Parts: sequence; C-alpha cells; structure tokens
Amino acid sequence: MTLIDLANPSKFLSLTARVLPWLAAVTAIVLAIGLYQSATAPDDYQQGATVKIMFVHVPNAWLSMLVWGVMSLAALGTLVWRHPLADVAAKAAAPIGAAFTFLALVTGSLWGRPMWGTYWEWDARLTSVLILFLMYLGLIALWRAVEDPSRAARAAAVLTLVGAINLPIIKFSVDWWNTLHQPASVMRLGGPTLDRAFLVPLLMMAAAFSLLFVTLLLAAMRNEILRRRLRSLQMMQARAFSSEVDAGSREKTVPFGAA
Amino acid sequence: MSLGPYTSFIVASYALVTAVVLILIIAIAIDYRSLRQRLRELDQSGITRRSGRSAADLR
Amino acid sequence: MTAQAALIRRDIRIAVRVGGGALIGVLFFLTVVVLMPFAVGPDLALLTRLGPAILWLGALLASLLTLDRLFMADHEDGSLDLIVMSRTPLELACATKALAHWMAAGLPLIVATPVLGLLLNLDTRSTAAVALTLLAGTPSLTFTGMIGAALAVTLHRGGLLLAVLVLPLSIPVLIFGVAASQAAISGLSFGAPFSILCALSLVSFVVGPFAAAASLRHGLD
Amino acid sequence: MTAQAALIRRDIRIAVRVGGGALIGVLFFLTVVVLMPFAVGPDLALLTRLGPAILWLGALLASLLTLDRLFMADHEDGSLDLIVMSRTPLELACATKALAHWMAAGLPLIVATPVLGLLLNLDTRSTAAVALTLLAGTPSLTFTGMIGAALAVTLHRGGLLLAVLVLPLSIPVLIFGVAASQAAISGLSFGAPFSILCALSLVSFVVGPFAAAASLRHGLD
Amino acid sequence: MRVWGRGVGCVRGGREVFSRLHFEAASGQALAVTGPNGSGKTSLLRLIAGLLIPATGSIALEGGETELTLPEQAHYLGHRDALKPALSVVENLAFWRDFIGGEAGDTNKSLAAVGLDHAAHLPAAYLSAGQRRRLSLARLLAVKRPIWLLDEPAAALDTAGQSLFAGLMGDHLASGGLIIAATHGPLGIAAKELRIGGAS
Amino acid sequence: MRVWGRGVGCVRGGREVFSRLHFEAASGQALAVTGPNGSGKTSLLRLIAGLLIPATGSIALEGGETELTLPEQAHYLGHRDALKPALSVVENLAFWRDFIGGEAGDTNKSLAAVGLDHAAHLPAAYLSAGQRRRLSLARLLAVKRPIWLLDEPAAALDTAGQSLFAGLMGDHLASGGLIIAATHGPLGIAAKELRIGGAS
Ligand code: HEM
Ligand SMILES: Nc1ncnc2c1ncn2[C@@H]1O[C@H](COP(=O)(O)OP(=O)(O)OP(=O)(O)O)[C@@H](O)[C@H]1O
Ligand SMILES: Nc1ncnc2c1ncn2[C@@H]1O[C@H](COP(=O)(O)OP(=O)(O)OP(=O)(O)O)[C@@H](O)[C@H]1O
Ligand SMILES: [Mg+2]
Ligand SMILES: [Mg+2]
Repeated sequence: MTLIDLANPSKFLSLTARVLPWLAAVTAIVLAIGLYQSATAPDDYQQGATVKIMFVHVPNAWLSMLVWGVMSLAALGTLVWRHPLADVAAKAAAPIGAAFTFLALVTGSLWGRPMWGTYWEWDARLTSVLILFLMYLGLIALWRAVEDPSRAARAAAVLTLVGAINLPIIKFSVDWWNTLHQPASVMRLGGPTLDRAFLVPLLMMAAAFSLLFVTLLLAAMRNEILRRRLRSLQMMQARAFSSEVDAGSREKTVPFGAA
Repeated sequence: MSLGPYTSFIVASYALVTAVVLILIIAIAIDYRSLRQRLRELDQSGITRRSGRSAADLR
Repeated sequence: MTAQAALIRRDIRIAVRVGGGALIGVLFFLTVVVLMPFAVGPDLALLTRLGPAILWLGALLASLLTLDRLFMADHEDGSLDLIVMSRTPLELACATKALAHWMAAGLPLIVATPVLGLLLNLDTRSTAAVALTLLAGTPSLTFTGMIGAALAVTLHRGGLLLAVLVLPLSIPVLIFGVAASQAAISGLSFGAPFSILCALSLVSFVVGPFAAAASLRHGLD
Repeated sequence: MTAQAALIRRDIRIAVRVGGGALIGVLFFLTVVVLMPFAVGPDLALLTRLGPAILWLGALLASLLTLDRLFMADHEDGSLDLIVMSRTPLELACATKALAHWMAAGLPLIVATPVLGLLLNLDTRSTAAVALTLLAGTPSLTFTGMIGAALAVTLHRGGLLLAVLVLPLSIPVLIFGVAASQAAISGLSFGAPFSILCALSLVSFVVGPFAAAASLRHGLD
Repeated sequence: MRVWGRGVGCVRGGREVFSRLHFEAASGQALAVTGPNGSGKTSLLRLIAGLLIPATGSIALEGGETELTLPEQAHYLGHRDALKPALSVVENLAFWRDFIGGEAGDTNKSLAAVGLDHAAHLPAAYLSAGQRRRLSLARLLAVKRPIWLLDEPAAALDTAGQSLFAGLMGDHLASGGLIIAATHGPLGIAAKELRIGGAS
Repeated sequence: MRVWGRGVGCVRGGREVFSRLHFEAASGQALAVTGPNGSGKTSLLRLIAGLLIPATGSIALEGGETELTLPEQAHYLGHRDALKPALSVVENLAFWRDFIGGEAGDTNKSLAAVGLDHAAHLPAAYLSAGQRRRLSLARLLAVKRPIWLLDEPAAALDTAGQSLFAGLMGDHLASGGLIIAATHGPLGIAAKELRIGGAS
C-alpha cells in the first residue's frame, strides 16, 4: 500500500475500514496495561500519590504538541504537495488536539493545586500551553466559519505552519524562563533522569495515548470524507430539483474524490 | 490502595481524562452514524455519485 | 417581520458569518486577557487589580474593531441609499443597527466575563460587578462610536478629524466603568460611579442615533 | 519611480487622506494610557513600573485596529488582481504594503511615545528605551499581522476572528519587547532581550511576506 | 399619479452638473434619461429619490398615497447593487422585502421571474455580474412600489435578460406604474426621452 | 504572438462552470467571448489572467517576451475598476503606470485620449460611472502591454465613448496587439466569437 494509493479517498475508506478495529483493540490493550502499571506504581517520596497524575498529564501534554506537529505536516501536504487527504487530516486532527491540550491544562492545574498551592499561575509554560489551546480553538473556529472546505484548508494550512513557532516556545519555555514548572526529565539530551518505576508506566501511557490519537484521527478522517461527499451530493441535489430555465442550471457538481 | 490527602485531585484528573476521551469517541461515532444515515437517505432519493456508485457505498 | 427586526437579523447574521459570532467574541476576549500576564508579568495580585481595566479595554477594542465599518459597508454597496429611502425613520434605523452591532460584538463579551474573571483571579462578587458595568456601559460605547461611523461616511474624503473627536467621547464611559468595578471590588460605594455610567449610557442612546442620522443625511451624495 | 516606491506612496497617501487608520490608532493608544491611572489607582511607582507594559499593549492593540483591511480594501476594488498580475513578485508587494502600513500607523505611535511616557511618569532614559524597543518591535507586529490580513481575503472574513488568529502569533514580540524595556529601566542587561526582539523582527520580515503571499495566491477567485 | 420637476438644478462637489431641467412622467409612462457620460443622469435619479437635494427648482409627486413621500413610494436601482456577499441570494432578497416593507410578494416567485431560483441558496458572493443585476431586479418585484427609478438597469444583462426585463417593465407600466430610467442604449419599451448634457 | 487554451475546464465554489473549452487568438486579432449570464465569461478571462487556476487543460502564450509570463504581459480590465476614491484621477492613473511598470506612457496624454483631461485633478470619488470606466481604459494606454483582457469594457460608456474605445482597440490590434473581450453587445471591431454556455 503506497502513499499514492492512499491519496484516493475511496481506497483510504476501504483500507481504514479494515485496519480500524485492530487498531482500536491494540489501543485498548496497551491502555489497560498502562493503567494497571500506573495504579501499581509506588508513591513518590516527595510528591506522594499525586505523582499518579503524571501518568495522564505528561502524555496529554506531549500529545498536545505532537498533534500540532502532525497538523503542520498535513499543512505542508496541502500547500506543497497538494495531497488530497492532507486537509482532511488537518481538519480531523484539530478537535482531537484541542481535547488533549485541554486535558493537559486541567490535569496540570489539578496537580498544581497540591504541589504549588494554586490551580493557575501565569508561568511561561502554562501560558504557552494555554495559547496553544487558544490556537487550536481558533483553527476549529476557522474550519467552522468557512463552508468551502478547500478555501478553509489553505488558510488553515498557512496558519498552522505559522503557529508551529509556538511548539519550540512551549518545549523550551522552562529552560528559557525560570519557572515553577518541572524542566524536562524524559525528553532531554543525555537521557531520562526519571526513576524506572515511573518511567515505564509513563511511557506505556504515552504509547496508549498515541495509539488512541491515531485511532481517533483515522475515524474522524473517515467522517470528514463522508461529510464532503454528502456536501457535494447535496449541492447536486439542489441543482437537480431546480428548474432548467436559466443557463446557470447547466453547471454540474464535482463530487469530492470522485474516482 | 491509599492515595493520601489528595485523593480527590487524582480521582478527578483520571475521571476527567476518561470523560473527555469518551466524549471524543462518542462524538465521532454519532457523527459517523448521522453521516451514514443522511447519505443513505440521499441514496434513496436517487442521487448518485458521478462515478455511478451509490452514495452510501463506502468503498 | 417588522423592518427593524429584519435589519437586526441581517446585521447579526452578517456579523456571525463574517466575524465568526459569539464563540469568536469569547475567544477574542480570552486572547486579550491572556496577553496581559505577558506584558505586566505573572503577578496575580497585580493582574487582579488590573482585571476590570483589562476587560473594559478588551470590550472597547472589540467594539472599535468592527464599528468603523458599521455604515461604511452599507454605503459602499449602496444599501445605505435604500435604508435612507425606506419608510423607517433614519434615526430608528441607526439605533437598530447599533443595537445589532452591540448584540453581535458586545454581548458575547459580557457572557464571557465570568470565565475571564476566573483567569484573572477575581472573586464572584467582583466578576458580577464587572459584568454589570459592562452590561450598562458597552451599549454606550457602541452608540457613541456610531457617530464616528456615520461621520466616516460623510467625510469620505475630508480627513477624519471629526471622527477622531468621537473616540474621546467614549473615555468617560471607560473611566466610570472601571471606577465602578474597582469600587465594587475594593468595597467602596458602587452606586455613585455606576449611576453616572448609566446616565452616560442613557444620554448616548438619545444623542447617538440623532447625531448619526443627521450626519448621514448631510453626507449623502 | 520603482513599483515599490509607487505602492508605498499610494498607501501612505490614502492612509493620510482617509485619516481613519493612523489617527484612530494613536487615539486608541492614548486611551489605553489614560485609562491606566484609573485602573491601578494613584500609585505612581506602580504606574511607572507598568509603563512599558502599558505602552507595548497599547501599541499591539492599536496596530491590530487598522491592520485587518490591509488587503481587503484592495481586494474589494479589484486592485489586488492587478497587483498579483504585475511584474513585482507578490512577496515583495506584500512586504511593501506592510512597510507602508507601518509607516502610516506604527511610526506615529512611536512618535507619540515621549508624550505618553510623561503621563506614565517614565524618565527620559526609560522613555527612550521603550521607544527604541517599539521601533524594533512594531514592524514585526505589522508583519505578523499581515498574515491575518491576507487570511481575511482568503476567508472572506474579518473582525474578531482575525484578531484571534493573529494575536497569539505576536506574543513572543510582546514578551521580549516588554522584557527589554524593563531591563533598560531597572538597569539590567538590555542587550540580550533586545537582540532577541530584533531577531524576532527579522524572522517576521521573512515569514510574514511569504505566508501572506501564499495565502493570497491560494485565496484568489 | 405624476412625477414632475421644474427648473431643477444640481450642484455636486461645488460644480454645477445641470440647471433648469424640466421633466414630467405620469402613471403608465416611462421616461428614458439619456446623455453623455458625466452629464448628470445618475444625479437626476438621485435627486428624484431624495438622495440629493436640488440646488434650485423643485421635484414633486402628484397623486399616489398622500401620507407617503416620493422616495417612500419609489424603488431606486443604482449602479451599486445593495447585496451582501455573506448572505445567500434569498436572504438578501428577503431582507429587502422585509425592510422596505409595503406590499410584499413571494421571494421565490420573484427569483423565478428573474431566472435565479436555481441559485437561491448560493452565497451572493458567488454570483456573476449579470446574476447580481438580476437579483437587484428581483427586489423590484418582491415589493410593490409604483415608481421605479432605474440607473442603467440593463447593464451586464445578457440578451435574454434584457428582453425578460423589458417584459417586466411593460407589466409594471400596464399595472399603472411609472418608470424613470437612465440609459445609454435602447430601453426595450416605448418611452419618452429626456436628454441632458451637450451633444454626443 | 498567440494565446491558446486547450480543453480548459473551470471549477468555482465546487461547481463546474465550463469544461473542455478550446480557444485561440493571435497578434492583431480580437476574440469576443459571449454567452448568457453566469456562463463563465469572466471566469475565462480570470483564468487567462492567471487569477484562477484551470481545473483541467492548459492555457499558454507563444511568442511575446520569453522571460515574462502571460499575466505579466497582459492588461486585465475587470468589473471592479481598481480605483481609490481618495486619490485624484491623475494620482490613480500615475500609480498604476508606475506600479505595473513596463513601457510607460504619459498620463496626461492617456487621460486626454479617453476624454478625462478636464477632470484630472478631481478625486476619483467624484466620477460618474462612465467616467470611472474611462479612467480604467486610460490605464490600458498609459502602459503598453500586448495582451488586453477586457470584461464588458463598454459597460456604462455613452455612444461617443463606445466609438472612441472601438477606435482605441483598432489601434491596439493594428500595432500587433491581441484582445480577448467578454461582451454582451457588439464589440465595435471585427472579432472572432467564442461562445460559452447554452443557448440564450
Ligand atoms: C496547567 C498546568 C500545566 C501545564 C499546562 C503543563 C504543561 C506541560 C507540558 C506542555 C509538558 C511537556 C513538556 C515537555 O515535554 O518538555 C509537561 C510536562 C510535565 N509536567 Fe506539566 N504542566 C502543568 C502543570 C504541571 C504540574 C503542576 C506539575 C507537577 C508538579 C507538572 C509536572 C510535569 C512533569 C513532571 C512533566 C514531564 C517533564 C518531562 O519529563 O519532560 N506539570 N507539562
Ligand atoms: N467567486 C465565486 N465563487 C464561486 N462561484 C462563482 C464565483 N464567481 C462566479 N461564480 C459562479 O461561476 C459562474 C460563472 O461566473 P462568471 O462571473 O464567470 O459569469 P459571466 O459569464 O461573467 O456572467 P455575466 O455575464 O453575468 O458577467 C456563475 O454561475 C457563478 O455563480
Ligand atoms: N459624489 C460626487 N461628488 C461630486 N461630484 C460628483 C459626484 N458624483 C458625480 N459627480 C459629478 O457630477 C457629474 C454628473 O455625474 P453623474 O453620475 O450624474 O453622471 P451620469 O450622467 O450618470 O454619467 P454616466 O453616464 O457616466 O453614468 C459628473 O461630472 C461627476 O464628475
Ligand atoms: Mg450614471
Ligand atoms: Mg462577467
């Protein structure tokens, strides 16, 4: 199955129809293992049991950035390679990314209350994640505000690429500004400094959430393809029922992804 | 398993993650169903894709 | 449907389609608030103190951002001619347009205030006070701003000196709005500045439409 | 005269004649500054500390006010078609238009800074520092904002949606602009944040025109 | 019903456009205003529509509904078409029907009459120049008003559209309406001519 | 020099406007694009001007200056006239002359050629519809470009203006130019016709 084949929405639909159930099953299994490991992980000598929040907070935080990265790739696909599935992927990924970002924010605040004594602090990392969330919302608003998908796709692609500038800011904010938030202890030069007892469940949860993302993304992309098919069919229907008095009625509709 | 003085925070964060993930899954599933339904209705009203295949045909 | 209802519906519909509607209004407000800590630093106490001013500034900006084209857009596409010729008195049509603008640009901000209050660490009482002052004051921003919007049509090519004189008119509203919210927060007397704010609003409801209509009538050509 | 010089001359001329832009921008700037004493109370030391932040916020919001019609106006009257077809590369034309906009709307703000510095009780040195950071930073606000202005054409959308999309992009500039001014005032090293600010500006000079031109090219119809 | 002007003079931007103009049109009549570019045809229509104030002379309406002014009983179709690109075709038309008020008709019927029914739900931004013009014409049908002030109504219309519109004008005159139209070409119906400006 | 299109198809707003269109025009020739409203005349001109991208087929220029693209050697005169009301008539024209570049002529001569010299220092906002059109036409004269893409160029022109413009087009063709014009009426010069859209 090459990339060229995937460019055809119909082929994509049939392929994902076969792959999705397996993917969902694997996700569920990995998630179950991850949850079991995090439940049995020892308490931290400093943070006590609250360290368990890490197992959901950190994967969500990572994914919030990863999803934007995926969307940036898709944006390149739209603008440079004009890949027909690229904007479908970008549009489908945005709400999922927003959800992960939201979870990173909320679990972070829930962890912050016992650790720092406050839910919210205008710290560089926290604020930059909040901005990431706002940018996700802005993108979703943009997708919703423009009904012609190809027009919205190109605008969203430009914006996604420009917004990718925020990713390094989030990643390095803790290094650039001295702040409350933990500096990187897993994804850093020189290897992780985290104890194995925490590292293993964390990585397992991270894998589970990544798989979850891929599964949800594929399912949402299927929906998006169907939605575009529906839109073009509805436009055809509007035309078919209209009278034929004017020259304008000879226009035909070009269905999305007609093979 | 005892979770110490901050049980509510830990439980809340896990519950929230579960809830949001479930909402995502359910939203996508509902969206899929309604799209399929509307495509099928269009199909019954005789509108077909230009390639001649049925609208509800997903392949 | 009456002419006014039709006008409100149209203007709100366009605002929602072109500008993105209430959700975008909330997002905008959120973005402006999020900007603040970057500028003034992450000092929560200071942010709280600045809270009402920030919210008021956001409201002023949101109404200014779209207000200057309130009549200009209708003028450019010829709609204004038809509005002037219609059986609805021009003053009423102006007031209706301003109301629609406020509903599309001002109201979402007020609805969003509670959320922002949380971010700015305002307590419930203060948030309510700010929301109340915004509710009383933002219509007046729109109604005075409307005069400038009408002048923009009239003075199409004469330099906007007069329009520039209008923005200062909204400064008293801003000042009393912030003062009233501060008073409520610090436990001072809320009533005095708030009633001045309401009085300013009432004045603008009368003066705004008449001034705008007069300016539009003279500006036709 | 070269094509770029002609474009700059035209855009500045229109901005000056129509007035709107620059004047309303400066007035808004003024409003923000005048409002602050009412918000933070009569604490002069605090006001001084907040000075640079307030000036930067004012500049950011004021530049937002006029930017959204940068390309929209040319699109509506058909000029954009001719600009796209001309022999000047679109990226260069976009950069030129942004430059003209900055000269008409950004420069007056910087000129006004000394006056406002007085109001905020900043000493000469601090005022100079803030003015310098504004001089280095506001072009970058225009050049990132330009992306939003180009999106407005592609999307047929304006108003708050654009502000929402553009504001997050300008946050780094705001951070380093305020940081540099604060450093200058408190006697810390001014060089480090200032050079980051300049670097950000340089990046935006490259990214802005390309992103805007890409968006305009795709948005034509 | 009769619309007349006596000694009408028009000054725009400090310059006199025309002066001492006399004209008159009655129910069932069409008046074609002709003249070279810049002679003041549009200005005259805007004077009649109350959108400009005559420098000299006067314009009046006799007959018609007495409690309404001349502009309130007139449709004005200018160079600019008063359409909002963000609204769909029907939304645009329905707004003007509701706002202008008076005796309102069915939007769908009016759209069908100008051959735009198939595009009813398209955004107005998608319309071609001629389609925009047709949509403006639909406004004349959606609300009934006795006086039509038309500024180059046939511009951008194709030949089918022009004869369609001539038919609509004929119907309007037959039902007692009154038309004053500025035009460079033939109007397509019998009309008195009012010529302004020098030779051309 | 020759401009041709092979199997050109156009899709706008997700709907197909026309497909498999062939056309060709050479130096000294005029091509009149005709068809009912909404058939895609404007769209075709915009495709040729590079302002739209063809969905299928291709458009190319043979001959001409090789290092320049087709749009860079063409004048496009659309429905919208690219005039700024705040600038005066000469300022508008001088800007386009400087910006479009290429072989530039004298603005005053071009204004005189379209009969606008007396209005040179008026703001463009004061122009009547026909005068605006004339000012747009002056742009074609102020900068020499071999290809003219004209969208209903005669709209709003009076009879004198139409024959004046026919003369200008004749001169352009005689000097080796090439004209593609969308029109509903006669163009005033000898032209091949390209008909798009159904019967009308
Ligand atoms: C709303 C509040 C919070 C937000 C938005 C947030 C955001 C993030 C982000 C974006 C990351 C990934 C960064 C990277 O990979 O370099 C992260 C990682 C992390 N966060 Fe948070 N966080 C928040 C609160 C907290 C709190 C309260 C704690 C604990 C006291 C915490 C502990 C951690 C840890 C341990 C990591 C992993 C760092 C690493 O190993 O790379 N976070 N957070
Ligand atoms: N911006 C646009 N977006 C989407 N569709 C459009 C757009 N502009 C025009 N169309 C559609 O494309 C078709 C052709 O339009 P075009 O403007 O090319 O017609 P035309 O032949 O020039 O008509 P006219 O004689 O009325 O000027 C029309 O049906 C129109 O609805
Ligand atoms: N808004 C305005 N302000 C000042 N003068 C104007 C204005 N509009 C038009 N004029 C001037 O008034 C004169 C008449 O303009 P008008 O638009 O009435 O001409 P017209 O007969 O409709 O011409 P056309 O055939 O070109 O449409 C013109 O010389 C024009 O320069
Ligand atoms: Mg006219
Ligand atoms: Mg056309």
